[in-house]
Amino acid sequence: MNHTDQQERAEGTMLTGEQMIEMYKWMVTVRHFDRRAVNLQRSGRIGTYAALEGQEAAQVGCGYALEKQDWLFPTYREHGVSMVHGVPMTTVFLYWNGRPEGCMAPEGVNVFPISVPIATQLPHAVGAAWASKLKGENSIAVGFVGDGGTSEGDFHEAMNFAGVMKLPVIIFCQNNGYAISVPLSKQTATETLAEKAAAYGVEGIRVDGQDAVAVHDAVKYAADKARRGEGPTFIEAVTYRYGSHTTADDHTRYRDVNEAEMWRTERDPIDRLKARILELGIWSEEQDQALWEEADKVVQKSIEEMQAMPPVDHNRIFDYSYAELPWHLKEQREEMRSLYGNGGAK
Amino acid sequence: MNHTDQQERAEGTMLTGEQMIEMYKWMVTVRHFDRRAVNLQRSGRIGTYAALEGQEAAQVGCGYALEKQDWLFPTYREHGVSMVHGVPMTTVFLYWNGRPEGCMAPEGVNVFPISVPIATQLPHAVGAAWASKLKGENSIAVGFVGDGGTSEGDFHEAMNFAGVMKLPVIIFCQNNGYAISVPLSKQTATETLAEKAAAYGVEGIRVDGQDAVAVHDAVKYAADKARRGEGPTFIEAVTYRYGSHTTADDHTRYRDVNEAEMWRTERDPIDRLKARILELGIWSEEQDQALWEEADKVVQKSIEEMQAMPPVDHNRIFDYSYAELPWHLKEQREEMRSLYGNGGAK
Amino acid sequence: MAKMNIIQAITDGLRVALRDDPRVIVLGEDVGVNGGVFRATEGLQAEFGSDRVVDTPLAEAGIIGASVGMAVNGMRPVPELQFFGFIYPAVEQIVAHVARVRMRSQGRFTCPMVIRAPYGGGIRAPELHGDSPEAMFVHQPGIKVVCPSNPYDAKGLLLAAIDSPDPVLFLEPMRIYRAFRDEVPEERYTVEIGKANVVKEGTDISLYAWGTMLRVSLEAAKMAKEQHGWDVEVVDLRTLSPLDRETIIGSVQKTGRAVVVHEAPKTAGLGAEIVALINDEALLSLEAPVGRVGGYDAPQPLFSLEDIYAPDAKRILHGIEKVMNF
Amino acid sequence: MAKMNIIQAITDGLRVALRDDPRVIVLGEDVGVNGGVFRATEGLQAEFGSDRVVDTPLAEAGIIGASVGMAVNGMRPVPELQFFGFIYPAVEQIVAHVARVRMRSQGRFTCPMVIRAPYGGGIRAPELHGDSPEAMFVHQPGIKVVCPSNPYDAKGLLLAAIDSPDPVLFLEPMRIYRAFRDEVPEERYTVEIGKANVVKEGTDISLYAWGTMLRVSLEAAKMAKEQHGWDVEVVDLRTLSPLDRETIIGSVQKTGRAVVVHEAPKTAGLGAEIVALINDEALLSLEAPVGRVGGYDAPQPLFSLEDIYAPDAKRILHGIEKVMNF
Ligand SMILES: Cc1ncc(C[n+]2csc(CCOP(=O)(O)OP(=O)(O)O)c2C)c(N)n1
Ligand SMILES: Cc1ncc(C[n+]2csc(CCOP(=O)(O)OP(=O)(O)O)c2C)c(N)n1
Ligand SMILES: [Mg+2]
Ligand SMILES: [Mg+2]
Repeated sequence: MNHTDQQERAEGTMLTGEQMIEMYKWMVTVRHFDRRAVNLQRSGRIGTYAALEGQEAAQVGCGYALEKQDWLFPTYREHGVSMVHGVPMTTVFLYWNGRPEGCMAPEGVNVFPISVPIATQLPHAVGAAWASKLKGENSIAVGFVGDGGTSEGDFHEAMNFAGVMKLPVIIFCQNNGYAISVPLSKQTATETLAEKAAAYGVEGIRVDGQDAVAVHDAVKYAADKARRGEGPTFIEAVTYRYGSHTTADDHTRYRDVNEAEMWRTERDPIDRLKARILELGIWSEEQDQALWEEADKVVQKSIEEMQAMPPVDHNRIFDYSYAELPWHLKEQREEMRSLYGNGGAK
Repeated sequence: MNHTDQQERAEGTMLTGEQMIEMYKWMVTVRHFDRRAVNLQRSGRIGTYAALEGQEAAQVGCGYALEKQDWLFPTYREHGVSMVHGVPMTTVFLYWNGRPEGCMAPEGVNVFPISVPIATQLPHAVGAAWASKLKGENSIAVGFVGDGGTSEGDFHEAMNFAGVMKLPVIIFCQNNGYAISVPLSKQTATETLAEKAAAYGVEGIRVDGQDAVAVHDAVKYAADKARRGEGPTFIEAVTYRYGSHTTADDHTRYRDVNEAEMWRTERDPIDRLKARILELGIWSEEQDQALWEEADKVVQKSIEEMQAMPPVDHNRIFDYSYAELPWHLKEQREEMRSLYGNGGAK
Repeated sequence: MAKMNIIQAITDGLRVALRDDPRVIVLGEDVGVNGGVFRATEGLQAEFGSDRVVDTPLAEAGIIGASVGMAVNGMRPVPELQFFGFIYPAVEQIVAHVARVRMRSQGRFTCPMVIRAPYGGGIRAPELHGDSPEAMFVHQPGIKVVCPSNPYDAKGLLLAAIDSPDPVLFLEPMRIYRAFRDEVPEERYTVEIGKANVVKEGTDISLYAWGTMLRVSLEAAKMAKEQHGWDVEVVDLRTLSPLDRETIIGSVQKTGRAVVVHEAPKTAGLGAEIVALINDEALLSLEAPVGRVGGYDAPQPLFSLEDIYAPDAKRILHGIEKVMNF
Repeated sequence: MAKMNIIQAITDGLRVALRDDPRVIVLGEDVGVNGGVFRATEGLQAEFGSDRVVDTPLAEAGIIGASVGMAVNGMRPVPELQFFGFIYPAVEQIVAHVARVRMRSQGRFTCPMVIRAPYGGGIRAPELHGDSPEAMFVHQPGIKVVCPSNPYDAKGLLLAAIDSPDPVLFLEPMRIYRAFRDEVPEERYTVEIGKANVVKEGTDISLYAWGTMLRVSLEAAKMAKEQHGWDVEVVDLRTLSPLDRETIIGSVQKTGRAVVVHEAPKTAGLGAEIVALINDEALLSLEAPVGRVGGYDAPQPLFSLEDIYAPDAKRILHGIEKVMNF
């Protein structure tokens, strides 16, 4: 129990070379998506966007270790892991375009709508895992949180429930060192976040979040353990976001630019995995260039899909408030239609 | 840092024999108070009451280690520590009699009104300590919580703030093994509560809560440390409540009666301190008998004081809602007076 | 048919739900071994096992949040909050999540769950045990709020709530948990959510109440008859959200006068919404301003003052008199 | 006098408070180095030091709870909640403690503090950033609620709030943080809490609004004049709790008709209380039901729908027309 060091535990990896390549492809796609999203925001075609650049290994490594039936409870930054788990890229774009369709994972893809209020979805992950356990299903749940989110009461209550009930859940924390402008040192008096797990009788693992393989292996270990009925795991993936918290702030106000530069040049997760697969002789620079071009096409196609969407259907404000609309909502919907039309409703 | 064992740390005690006797006297008084309160509830003369019998050492030991200027943020069970800190017994009786006067500590006695919602007053203790620090005052703050209360989000947020800001605060936890009917094993997956402190970079101390001297020394150590500016301490005092959670429940529904019996006969805090002072030759059976008689008088006098109170002043509903009553409250107060009179208002 | 009080009817309703639907799970502080602090879950853990009737850690946000996850993943959780006044730590979970799962996911996920909470003052409990913040939840779209005033409705509304595809806040009038018994069918039945009940017909003035205040209102109605010869119509709202407009408006259209009664502070309480609804729909029927008899706009006091704080028959009668003598 | 927008007026108010009163401490998420996500606290940490302008951990209950302890122990904390929609985790602290310290301790302790929160929708932010749960806090006795609609009131109300011996919830209309500038005195001044402001006199109908909705209401008033020749009186409530009865009732007594506008869902919103207040005090003056133009009774949607969700001038005009044509 408690605060094992991932590097010590696993020599090598559970992954095949092919799998590493697949992860690598995801990471490149996610990075490309992310950069395009930032640009779309700059040109006013989507709203405020939370970039993840720098955190691709943490997200893809995590998503790649999960099974189709598993449940995800993401924050606003989990585009990477959500896409790996089956949320279409266009859905993600739609979310940041303020479209309600952006909250809908496809049928069969168990990804909960993004939770904006920090840490509040962690108890949901715990509850979903609890339900899986009660139903005797083979699915586990993963709740996402940032370093800042560990200060919230909901983090505590979720971790404690998970520990007491020994549930098949992973609380996956991307420690990128900052909660908007607040550095970790003002967030907690502990050195690491993984050590907090002990307070709940939960195993805590700290992993290099820039190493996709290490992240994958940690999550796979935790997932297998959860599926065996051996309870929850807290994983701290140490990472960094290269840019600002979202497109609405300016990280140079509160971070040393050299720090970001250091991470980008010395600890880039894509460079790192690329070096590994090149070294293994299973990847080439030609393939790499083709991959970036392919990613560009994929993202471009998705953007076009987003832009080709009909105008938002105004009725969506009402139609899912309740299973059946009560009288006052029916009347308000009528009034809305008479004033503003139906938007893009068919 | 972290989870030191009090017994190992201190040989002997910081207390003089005289001080031990003073503590002992408090414990006897508190126990007597408690038993009378339970009886008063049974005969319908006060409302639901939360008995503390069994926890006298934890409470008196704690209260005795504090200074006059210190701040207390008690729960519904802290009658013992509150009285030691200067809240008149009659005030405590009035609280359980549902009287608003029961929430008022005398001027100069920094005891916050009892907080019924669990753990919610712990952030207050943190804030009060923060204010003391900012003002450069020599006072510290103590927040109280039970074993069950450690599961609440507010416990977490308070501990974390205390750790990050290195505040002169003690979070004093009486682990009596149960939160109403829920045993510790269903409350947390950890063995102890003290070990949770590490998750906040806070020193955690586990102490035998039946040993008033040990409790005192632990609290004194933490208080001195806090006053020196060396930050917060979490103290787990392992104790037991002999009776039910309050007079409204029946502990035999959820606890083994033998367990309570064992604590009562083998780990009674009053027996224990008595044995110690008898052994030291500074106390006699005659003194002991006189003490119980004296306690009886003190409590009896206080009960009479409570009963001699004029009927409750109805205006108290309104008069402290705001510094100055807004119009609607003035009107409502008028209406109340016209319907029900003024109660015991002068 | 068996005679049951409200608490027994609730226990019976929970038993039926646990028996008929394997997705139902009861959870909360002290609901298991102890059977709840009011004995609402008495015997259920023994009957259905500790997987289905679960003692949780002391953490309201955790209880409600975990219930959200369970509901989304196919269960029908019935969490208990020990008292309505302890719902505050769970407000975030309820208003940001429970009420919004269906909307946020545009129907992809749903959150059918029933949050039970003993509600209202009057049992000489310590502070916050007697708070009545129902207006908070009536204001929040996406969650329904019901409150029975008698054993029959208690079981019927509870089963309707557990069957409901929407989340429901189920408020239990604790002051009258054991006040009286009624005939309650032993089999499954439901009382429709969204329907008020005219419990006493009358022609002079409409009295709207729910939960504990219903019987106090009936008492005031009786006094109004005796002292003034006024014939008071008493409407038990039963569902606080969504309101039963038809019944509420129908009554005041008939009587031309109305008073709303609740324990919560008057300002911005549910009474204000009912006044506003009458303003919207029946202003021209009104012969006098609609009266509101609420708790005072001061925090719920310690119990020596709670009888003066909450409306009693005398104060309700006074409210009726003001409207009748307008 | 300087020209300032609302955000500058708030920063200026905070600066004056920090300068004049050593007990004042500003705390919250990102308020220090970063100067707040809206730059409301820009430059204050540099000027007053990190002991007085403090970046806290990410924990709303902790922030408000710690502020309670500070206030009780002699400070004047001014905590910031990053958005009003993130107040939910702190509801327990606010309604059970902040609002009740004075009452619970019967005056022995007080809790003077000002909780600041950017409020309302309209900035294309993600979910919950645009929630408007003010009614929750108006319903809670013991805490005052204010909301300026212009730079002058912003600074004046903020300084009055910080001076107030009672806790105050200070709502900042973020959509118009930078929408316009007004003359704002550089020295200390206060705007009295509890006083509404008739910003445009009129004779045909009274429009009650606050914060962001004030200017939208003025626009609707202009349209009403242009399109129908109606002379609309527009009242800026400024203080939401306690309400300024005199001004509210005075206006409707004059005009005989009224509409309340807010962004929050209509049902059980603050509009209901204003309708009820008018019912209480001016029913006989009414020539038509008081209209309510609110957000819809559905959760605040993602931003592609927020312009349709919140009242705009067109919808307010529609509300005015319904009342005028009654
Ligand atoms: C309850 C709540 N409070 C405040 C916010 C505003 N907010 C959004 S992101 C953020 C910082 C989160 O930091 P962290 O948890 O480290 O995650 P990161 O953004 O770094 O991934 C804050 C304060 C929020 N969304 N929810
Ligand atoms: C927020 C909140 N939830 C629930 C309750 C009801 N309640 C009162 S005491 C109690 C158990 C507390 O147990 P513990 O913290 O161990 O303290 P103890 O009573 O044993 O001293 C509960 C659940 C409450 N007072 N506050
Ligand atoms: Mg972070
Ligand atoms: Mg306990």
